[in-house]
Formats: sequence, C-alpha cells, structure tokens
Amino acid sequence: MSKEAQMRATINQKLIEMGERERLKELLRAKLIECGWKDQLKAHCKDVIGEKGLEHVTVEDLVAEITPKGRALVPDSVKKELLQRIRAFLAQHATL
Amino acid sequence: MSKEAQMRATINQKLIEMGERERLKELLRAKLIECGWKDQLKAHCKDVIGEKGLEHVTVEDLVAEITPKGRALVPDSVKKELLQRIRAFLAQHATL
Amino acid sequence: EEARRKQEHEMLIAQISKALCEEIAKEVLKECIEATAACEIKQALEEKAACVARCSEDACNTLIEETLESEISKLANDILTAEVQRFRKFVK
Repeated sequence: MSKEAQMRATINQKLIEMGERERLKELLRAKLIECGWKDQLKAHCKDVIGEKGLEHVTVEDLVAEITPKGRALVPDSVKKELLQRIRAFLAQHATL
Repeated sequence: MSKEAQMRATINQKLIEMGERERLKELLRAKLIECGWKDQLKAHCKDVIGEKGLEHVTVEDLVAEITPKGRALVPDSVKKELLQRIRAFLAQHATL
Repeated sequence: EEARRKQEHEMLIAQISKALCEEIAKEVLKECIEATAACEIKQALEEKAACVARCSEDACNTLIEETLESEISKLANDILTAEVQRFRKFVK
C-alpha cells in the first residue's frame, strides 16, 4: 500500500472512531436542506414523475434520472465548507 | 382540466364504456325495492297527497315534497355496496 | 529538508482532504437522492390513491342521485295517476 493510501486509511479510521465522519455527513445533510437543494430535488422528482407517468417510473428509474442534476445542484459553498472541516480535522489529527 | 377533473372523467368513461354504469343503476333499483325503500316512499307519497288534497297537487309538487325523504331513506349499506363495486371494477379494469 | 517534508505533508493533506470530501459527499448525496426519490414516488402514489377514492365516491354519488331522480319521478307520476283513477272510479 502506498504512503498516501496508508495515510488515507489511517485518517479515515480516525474520522470514524472519533465520530467525525458521521458529524460531517450530518453537517452536509443539514446544509443540503438549508440551501434549498432538497426542495429543488423534490421539485425535479415531481417533474420527472409528471413527464414519465407514475405508472411507468420505478424508484431506480427516478434515481437514475435525478442524480446528474442532484450532483450539479450542490452549491460550491457547501462543498467548500465540508472540505474546510475535513482539512481542519486533518490538521489537528494527521501527524507527520 | 385539473388532474382531479380528468380522473373523474376517465372513471366515468370507463364505467360507461364497459356497461358497468348501467349495471350499477340496475343493481341500485333492485336494492331500493329489496330494502323497502320503494314501499316507504309510496306510503309517503300517499300521505302527501292526503295532506295537500288530490286536486291541489301536481307531479312536480309531489316530486319536490318526497325527494328529501327519498334521499334520506337510501340505506348506507346500499351506498357502501355500490361504492365497493365501483372500486373493485376500477381495480380490475382501469389503468388510471 | 524540514521545509520540503512539511510542504510534501501539506500537499498530501490537501489531496487526502479533497478525496475524503468527495467520498463523503458522494455517499451523502446517494443516500439523500435515493431517499428523496422513494419518498416522492410514495407520496405521488398516495395522492393518486386518494384522488381515485374521492373520484370514485363522486361517481357513486352522481349515479345514486341520477337513479333516485328518475325513480322518484316515475314513482310520483305512477302514484298520482293511480290516485286520480281511484278517485274517478269512486266518483263514478
């Protein structure tokens, strides 16, 4: 295993052990609601269901349809905040 | 046309197209005799004629007088049975 | 050497942070998208079922009203005609 892969695995383990990975996920979920992403996604779902017809669309179909837009709609500011949190954690817990 | 109005029109069309609406009306007429509704209403008619006097009552007057009671006398069980028949029919024949 | 190692470490931290950020974001987005899709379909199905129930009841009520109207009209006409005929017979 490369030095980077080893370090990544160690950091990931620390994130999990210290509960930080779950907190980061919760932070992201909260931000996605706060910034209106969830509402936009719901509206997009309704559009797709309306276009295809409820009797013709499965959950899997719907997920496949909405995922590209779902990913594109995440604001850069939210991604940036998550990244900053991770960096701060690493700065504190990743030793040379 | 609203979704609900569209749905109502589709249901009605299906019932008519497959002759179910006529069958349900026949069923209702039979039930109204079976449960004594017709006899009760006949008696009520005669009472109204007796009160108002034969020379003073027209068919229209009589219809206006007996209709409220006619509606009230329809047993809930009969309404329930008709509704269940409609639901069963739609479940079997209609992709709504 | 110290400065080089520090710079290397910082670059590594930046790379790992970015990779972890993408991994966590991907995981959360997948969960949220799947949950939202399932919820929206469930809601749409429930709304449709409620609409069908309401419209079925409307159809039933209209059918009953129509039938009652014709039955009551026929009944009133028959009874009144019979009463008039009975009265005429009595007078005769």
